[in-house]
Formats: sequence, structure tokens, C-alpha cells
Amino acid sequence: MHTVKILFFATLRDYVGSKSVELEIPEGTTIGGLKDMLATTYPRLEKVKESMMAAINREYAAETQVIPLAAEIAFFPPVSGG
Amino acid sequence: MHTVKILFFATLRDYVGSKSVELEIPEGTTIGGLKDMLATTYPRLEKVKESMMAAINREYAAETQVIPLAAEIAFFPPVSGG
Amino acid sequence: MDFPTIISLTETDLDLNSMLAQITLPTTGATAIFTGVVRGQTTRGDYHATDYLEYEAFQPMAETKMRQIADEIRQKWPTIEGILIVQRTGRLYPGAPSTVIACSSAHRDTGVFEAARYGIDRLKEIVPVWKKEIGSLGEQWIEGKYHPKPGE
Amino acid sequence: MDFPTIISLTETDLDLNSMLAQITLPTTGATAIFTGVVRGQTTRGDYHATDYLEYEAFQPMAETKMRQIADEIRQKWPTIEGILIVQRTGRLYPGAPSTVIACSSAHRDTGVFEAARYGIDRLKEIVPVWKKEIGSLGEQWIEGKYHPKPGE
Repeated sequence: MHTVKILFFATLRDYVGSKSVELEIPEGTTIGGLKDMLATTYPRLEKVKESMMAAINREYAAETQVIPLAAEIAFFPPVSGG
Repeated sequence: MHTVKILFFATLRDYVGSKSVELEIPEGTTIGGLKDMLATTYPRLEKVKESMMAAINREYAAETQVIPLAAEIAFFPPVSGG
Repeated sequence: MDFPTIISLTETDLDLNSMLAQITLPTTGATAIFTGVVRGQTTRGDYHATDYLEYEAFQPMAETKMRQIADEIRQKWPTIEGILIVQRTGRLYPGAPSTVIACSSAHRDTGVFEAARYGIDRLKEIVPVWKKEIGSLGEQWIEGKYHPKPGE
Repeated sequence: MDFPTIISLTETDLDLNSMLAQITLPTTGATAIFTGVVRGQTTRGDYHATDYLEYEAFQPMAETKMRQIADEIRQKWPTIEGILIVQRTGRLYPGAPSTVIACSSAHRDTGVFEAARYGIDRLKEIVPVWKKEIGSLGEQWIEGKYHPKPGE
């Protein structure tokens, strides 16, 4: 197990009700696996799991990417700045 | 004969030594004809006669265009603003 | 001379005069400046009126991605001299400029227009900034459509 | 709402913030602003340094032609909202913006970049303004290359 910091933005922050959480995850957990874990805790994430963008240490990450130790994870909807 | 006001800009003003002149010209004089008349009076215009742009009443005019009564004529080099 | 790259997320009003000065070098003869502006009325799609927008950013990643866009511009148009990419955050009312992409070059025909266009297109693809719209349709988060590839 | 068209030759400093405000309507979401800038150093062609430029205009015809360019833009890109075309005259030192072409629209993909590019290209073809350069090559009038057709 190791600890990750997870940040949420925009809609996802509203769904989770929090800007950031810290979570213990098994080693080898992927982004996709973490999404499943979060959707269990925060059921409103279930319907947006597919479209949630993920970043590991501020770089866009794939569903299959394994989360490294001491990582900062961010989840957010497709961007809409400008 | 009728009177036209002629304006000169940029290089041409330097060649003529004046911003504007008034001239008596025969009816039916074309822009090309006026250029020839001017080049006689101001010999430095001779070598730029071809590249001199002409405007009649603030619209670009052709060499063959006949100068109307009470016209304001302008001669200038190709533009270089911006 | 080093070419300046100015990247900023800011809560303060944007000053185009100062931005222009920041990308103007002794060799600069042309600049193209794009500004996004908060619309008060939108007619594309369903008509709606906007009271204001709330911009939120994942600031450190947004800065990294803005810098990456500047790098991409320099790769594609090596003649570009200065690059400025600024995004407002916080509450913005209609008429306010919300983002500026500005590029300078010696001449107008060496990529300034294309680079500025590329910059705003990319900003709307990969820079983690979101806006919530408060207006005639109530209060709703705007979501983009682009899904960046891993590492993009 | 009428779309604003701002045409001006001026001897005073250009204020981009005020210009942006003048072309921003309630429906405006994007603007593209081109600025010409006085180069202090030119490397295209023979290298030379510029101390300053003296701009001269045939003012009434220049205003007519600037308005004509705005009309041409509206013909080609009917989605353009505000158009501003401003040319400085008089003495200008390196680093100073000498001309601004700014166009606004509801969205960035409906012609603002193309319209601003067209505007500066046309300004350099048909607007009767000339500049004298004072610098390392002495004092010389710059001449363009384009010969407008009668009535153009």
C-alpha cells in the first residue's frame, strides 16, 4: 500500500465535495483501477468515469498507467479554458 | 483650358520641391499627358514617370484616364505604410 | 538575444499595451494578438445570456502546458520571437478579455498569425482550466471535447 | 446592433486596451489584433539599423481606402463584428506600434485571424501612406511594390 494525493477540479470537485483527498492504494494500481475505487466511494463519479481526464504528476495519463509512489493524481473534465 | 490642383507625396514631393501646385491644362488631358507636362517642368520626375501612382479625386486612376474639371490629382510612389 | 516566453495565470486585469511591450524586441516588426472575450450573449447553439464566468485552473499543470504550447510554437515556427500566453482566472464579466495569445516576429509573413491561432487552439485542448457559466441557463460548468493523449 | 468600424490616422500613441474595448460587443467572444511595429534592426535583405521612421499620409484618401478595406472584410467574412484600422503618422521610434488591424467575432473560427491578415495585407497595398527611414543607411523613403488598379 502507498499513499497518493488526489486533486479534483470543476464538475468532479462538485461530485466529490472536496478539492483533494489522500488515499491508500495497493502498489500496481492503475488510473482505471483508482477510478473504480473512487466511484465506489463517490457514486456520482460512476457516470463520468469514461470522460474523466487523469494526470499523474501534472502529465496526462492513460487508463492503464500504473500509479507510481508519492504521486500527485488529478482528475478533471475535458478542459474549457480560453 | 482648366485648372487642376496637383498634390505630391513622399519622394515625388522631394523631386518637385512642393506639396502641391495648381496648373492650367487643356481639356482632354490624360493622366499620362499630365505626367509628361510635369516631367518637362520637373526633370527629376522623368525617371519615375512609369512608377508614379496617380489618383483623381482620391481614387486610383489609369494613365489613359481623362482629367475631369475641378479635379484634385495626387501623384505618389507605391505605398509603404503599415 | 534570447526570445522571451511569458506564461501567466492571473486574477488581475489584462493590459495589452504592457503585453505588447513584453514581446517586442529590437528586431520585431509584427505581432499577432488573439484575445478571448467573455460573451454576454451567445447565439451559436441555443441562445443564452451570460451574467459572468468563474474560471478555475489547475495552476501548476496549466503553467506547464502553457509552456509546452510555447515550445510547440517555436518548433513549428522558428521565426517567432516573443510568445505570451496568459489566462485569467476567477470571476469575469461580459466584455472582459479572458485569455491572450501574442506572438511577435520580424515580419508579418513568417508565422505570427498561424502561431497565435495554433496557441489558442492548443490552449483549449490541453491547458487544465475550466469555466462555470452563470446566466440565463442557470449555473453550469462548461466542458471541452478534446481528450489529450497520455503525455501530450 | 450595428457593427462598429473604426478608422483612424493619428499622431498619438496607440492604446490597445481602448481599441479592444471599441470592437467588443455583447456577442463578441474572440478578437485578432495585428500590430505593425517599428523595427530597430532589420536582418531580411541587407542588415541595417533604424533610428526612427517618419510616416506621411495622404489623409483623406487614406481614410477612404481604410474604410474600403473594412468593407472588403465584411464582404468576405460577414461574421466579423467590429473592425478597427489605425495608422500612426509622424515620427516613430523602434519598438512603437505603427499600425493596428483588429477584428472581433463571436468565435475564433469565423474569420478573425484571416480578416486581420487580409486587412494588413491590403493596407500595405492601397492605403496612401509612406515612410522615410532614418538610420544606418542614411535617410531614405521606403517604397512598396504594389500598383493598385484604377478604381481599386
